[in-house]
Amino acid sequence: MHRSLTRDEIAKRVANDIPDGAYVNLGIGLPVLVANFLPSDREVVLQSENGILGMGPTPPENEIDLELVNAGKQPVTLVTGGAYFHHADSFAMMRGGHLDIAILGGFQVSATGDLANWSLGKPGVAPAVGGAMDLAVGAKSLFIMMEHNMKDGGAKIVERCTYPLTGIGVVTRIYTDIAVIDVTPQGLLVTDWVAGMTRETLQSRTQAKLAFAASPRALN
Amino acid sequence: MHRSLTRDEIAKRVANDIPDGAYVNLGIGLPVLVANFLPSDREVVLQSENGILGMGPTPPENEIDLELVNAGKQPVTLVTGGAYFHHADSFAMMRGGHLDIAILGGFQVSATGDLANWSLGKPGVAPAVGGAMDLAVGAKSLFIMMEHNMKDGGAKIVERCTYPLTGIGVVTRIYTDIAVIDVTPQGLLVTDWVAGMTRETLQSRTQAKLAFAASPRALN
Amino acid sequence: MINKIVNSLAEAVAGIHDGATVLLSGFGGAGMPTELIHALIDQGARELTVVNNNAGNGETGLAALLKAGRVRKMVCSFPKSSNSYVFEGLYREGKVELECVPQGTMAERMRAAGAGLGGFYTPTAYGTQLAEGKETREINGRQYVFELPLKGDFALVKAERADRWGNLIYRKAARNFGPVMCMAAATTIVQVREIVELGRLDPESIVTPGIFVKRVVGVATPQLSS
Amino acid sequence: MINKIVNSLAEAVAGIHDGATVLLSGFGGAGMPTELIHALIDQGARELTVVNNNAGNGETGLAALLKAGRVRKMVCSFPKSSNSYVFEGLYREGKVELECVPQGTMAERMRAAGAGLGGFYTPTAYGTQLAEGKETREINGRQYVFELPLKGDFALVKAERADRWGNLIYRKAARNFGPVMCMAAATTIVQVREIVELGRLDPESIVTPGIFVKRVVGVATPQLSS
Repeated sequence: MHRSLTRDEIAKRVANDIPDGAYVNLGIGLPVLVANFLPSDREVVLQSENGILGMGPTPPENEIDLELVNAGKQPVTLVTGGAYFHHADSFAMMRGGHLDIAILGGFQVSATGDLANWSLGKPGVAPAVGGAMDLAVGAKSLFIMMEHNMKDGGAKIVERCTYPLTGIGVVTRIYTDIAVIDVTPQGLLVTDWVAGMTRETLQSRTQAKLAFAASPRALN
Repeated sequence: MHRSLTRDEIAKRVANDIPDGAYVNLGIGLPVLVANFLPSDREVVLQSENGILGMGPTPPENEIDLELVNAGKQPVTLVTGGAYFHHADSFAMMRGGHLDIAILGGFQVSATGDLANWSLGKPGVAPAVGGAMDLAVGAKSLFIMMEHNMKDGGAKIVERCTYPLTGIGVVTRIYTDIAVIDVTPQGLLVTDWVAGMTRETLQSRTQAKLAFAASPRALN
Repeated sequence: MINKIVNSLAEAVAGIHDGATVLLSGFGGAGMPTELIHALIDQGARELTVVNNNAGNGETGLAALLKAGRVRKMVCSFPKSSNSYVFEGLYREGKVELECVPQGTMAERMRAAGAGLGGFYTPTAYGTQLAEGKETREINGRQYVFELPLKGDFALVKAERADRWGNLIYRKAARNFGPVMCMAAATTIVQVREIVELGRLDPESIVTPGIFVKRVVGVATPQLSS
Repeated sequence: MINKIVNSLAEAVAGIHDGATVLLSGFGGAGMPTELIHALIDQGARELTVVNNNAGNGETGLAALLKAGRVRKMVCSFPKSSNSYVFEGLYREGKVELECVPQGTMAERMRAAGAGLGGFYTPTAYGTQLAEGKETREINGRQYVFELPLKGDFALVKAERADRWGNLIYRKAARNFGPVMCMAAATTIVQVREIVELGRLDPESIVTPGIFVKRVVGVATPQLSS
């Protein structure tokens, strides 16, 4: 038997992989949790697409400022050393490869690192992409955080995405509740997995073909 | 007999044609003189390509700041209400049509408003264009200030430019020491000329064909 | 004398014509020019193309403009929010058109308009639905999508402080789309919390130089809409 | 902890390789990183492509780098000044190559590199010698020239004040090419008059956020060269 990581545990693991001094953008949803687990001995600078570098935590209720919000329009703060800038500069930062890491949620990731995370392709629903496509192509590394499987058990790590794409060949690494998987030129490589899981089980929950590192680390 | 305007008199005439509130870029050379004659009851905002809006006059010797210079690298000042910005923003301002008037010197202007003012096309001389081509295409109106003729008497207002072009069809109006000439879709139209000059004399000093306004004003 | 200060919101939005493309600053609530939008509703222009990152929330500001039936088309990156039911209803009924543009491409298209460029190649959206039918090009081994400038007839922008020349500074993350929209519109109209004497804004810190601004109106205590 | 401050000019310019493209800030003397250029001469890198608005003056700074024979190619808009005889001599003798780029196109090409764009269309230089051999295109009835991004391996930039995160402010018209060059280079190296504690620069007034800067070195009383 194996257990699955909670959302907070996934976030903690991702946070541990972010090096001191990194410039990072955290997408809406699951990625936002990463901010709560950044090791206190590292300086990690968070960027927000709406023109903030050095985004800090949620303020106490009495210090909320509705002109200082994050990409999800939630109140945030500015850390010492932070700066404000306009949207064209903000997306130049993203698109121009200046961010070390972008962390996004995902609906599907393909064996070649394609990402689908912005639309379920339902007819009649207005398309809404926000900054996802800019982040996907721009950051030096793109980490995807997501549940390994859909609620009905279906695979989210697939040979080819069936949902509308966000970007082609953009994903660097996938963090799920049961594994950490690198996207390599040779395909998907499992580097970490939860204790007690067999390769067969992990593969059976993954549509794309997996390779396994010589000695995968325990994910916990 | 007629007399010719001095350089200062040309500058004064141009200055009088700049309306209150205009945003203006003055090129190196003759155009710089215009700043000395702007009527004191008008607010005209001067732009300098190196990132200044609201450029003021030369400072007294003891207030010279070598980090506050104009396009010709001469010391200038900043007027109340002025602002600094970087080069990409400065040329966005120029190229994007935000300047009301650019005033440049000229080697040649053609009947269709082509301008040659950056190179004599001498072999072996390093080409040097600066911001002339950006200004030529960008400003809402482009005024050219120049002597009507070359030192040897040759025409500078020509059917087709023979010197390397700065821009095609960009000139709005030409100010010389003997005439003011509009570039119109129908060709060159003399609106002002110095007293005592005949149409024949003006045409003889001009290679391109001239038309004359019904009642040209006196230029003085 | 240059004086871009106008005395009323009505004067500020005068002349916006039916069919105009209107750029609206703001990202969610931060930077939304609520009072200018309400003045535009009163002014009556119809068949507008409106550019904003989102498509309104609740029933004030942009949502009110949509509800009043003045918008023919929205250009935005994310027409969804907690309460964007006004837009969603109109969209479902086919009463408003939507052009969904990736957020960075939207900002860059407006910058290109303001900077006098004819268009540019961006890697964003290559190979996705949002680039369908668009020209693509390989440059130095990478794939790009061709994008055209996005120019406004008018921009309605919220800033923090202005002088009579129209120099602007913003406040915190309310800056967002303001500076590029000021550049990208033929007529830029700005509401500010405070109007100060010429010379009071630090020339090193002015974010939008007055050349990009046509009219300024003071709204000391703006209402929040998003 | 992020600390981009280095203790010497030699450390600042370490690693600049032969054949590198080096962006140099400055417009004439204003904003020229004289001390970084002299450190680069001492460092010894050769066969450089150097991007600067001008091509040196007198025999210090960029002119000294040229005179030392380290520059294979200059990219600039205006390689003429009152005393640009070093460059002119090398150019006549065919010892240095020149790419003359209209000033706004030069700034925009670096911005495009910094912003991750593949290229853009500009109306500047259409129909002129400087657009010969370049792709052109008519867009909405106007003629444009296609331009590629101009990326630096390194940028040497002069600013006024920095903190340990590399946030920068500039001074007056010495700002000029600094902000775009910081964006456009893989490794941006900045000399500043003053290094201040983190938090001392106003977040509303920071012109170059630290993300665009790799190394900062203090030079309290810089020498003027152009």
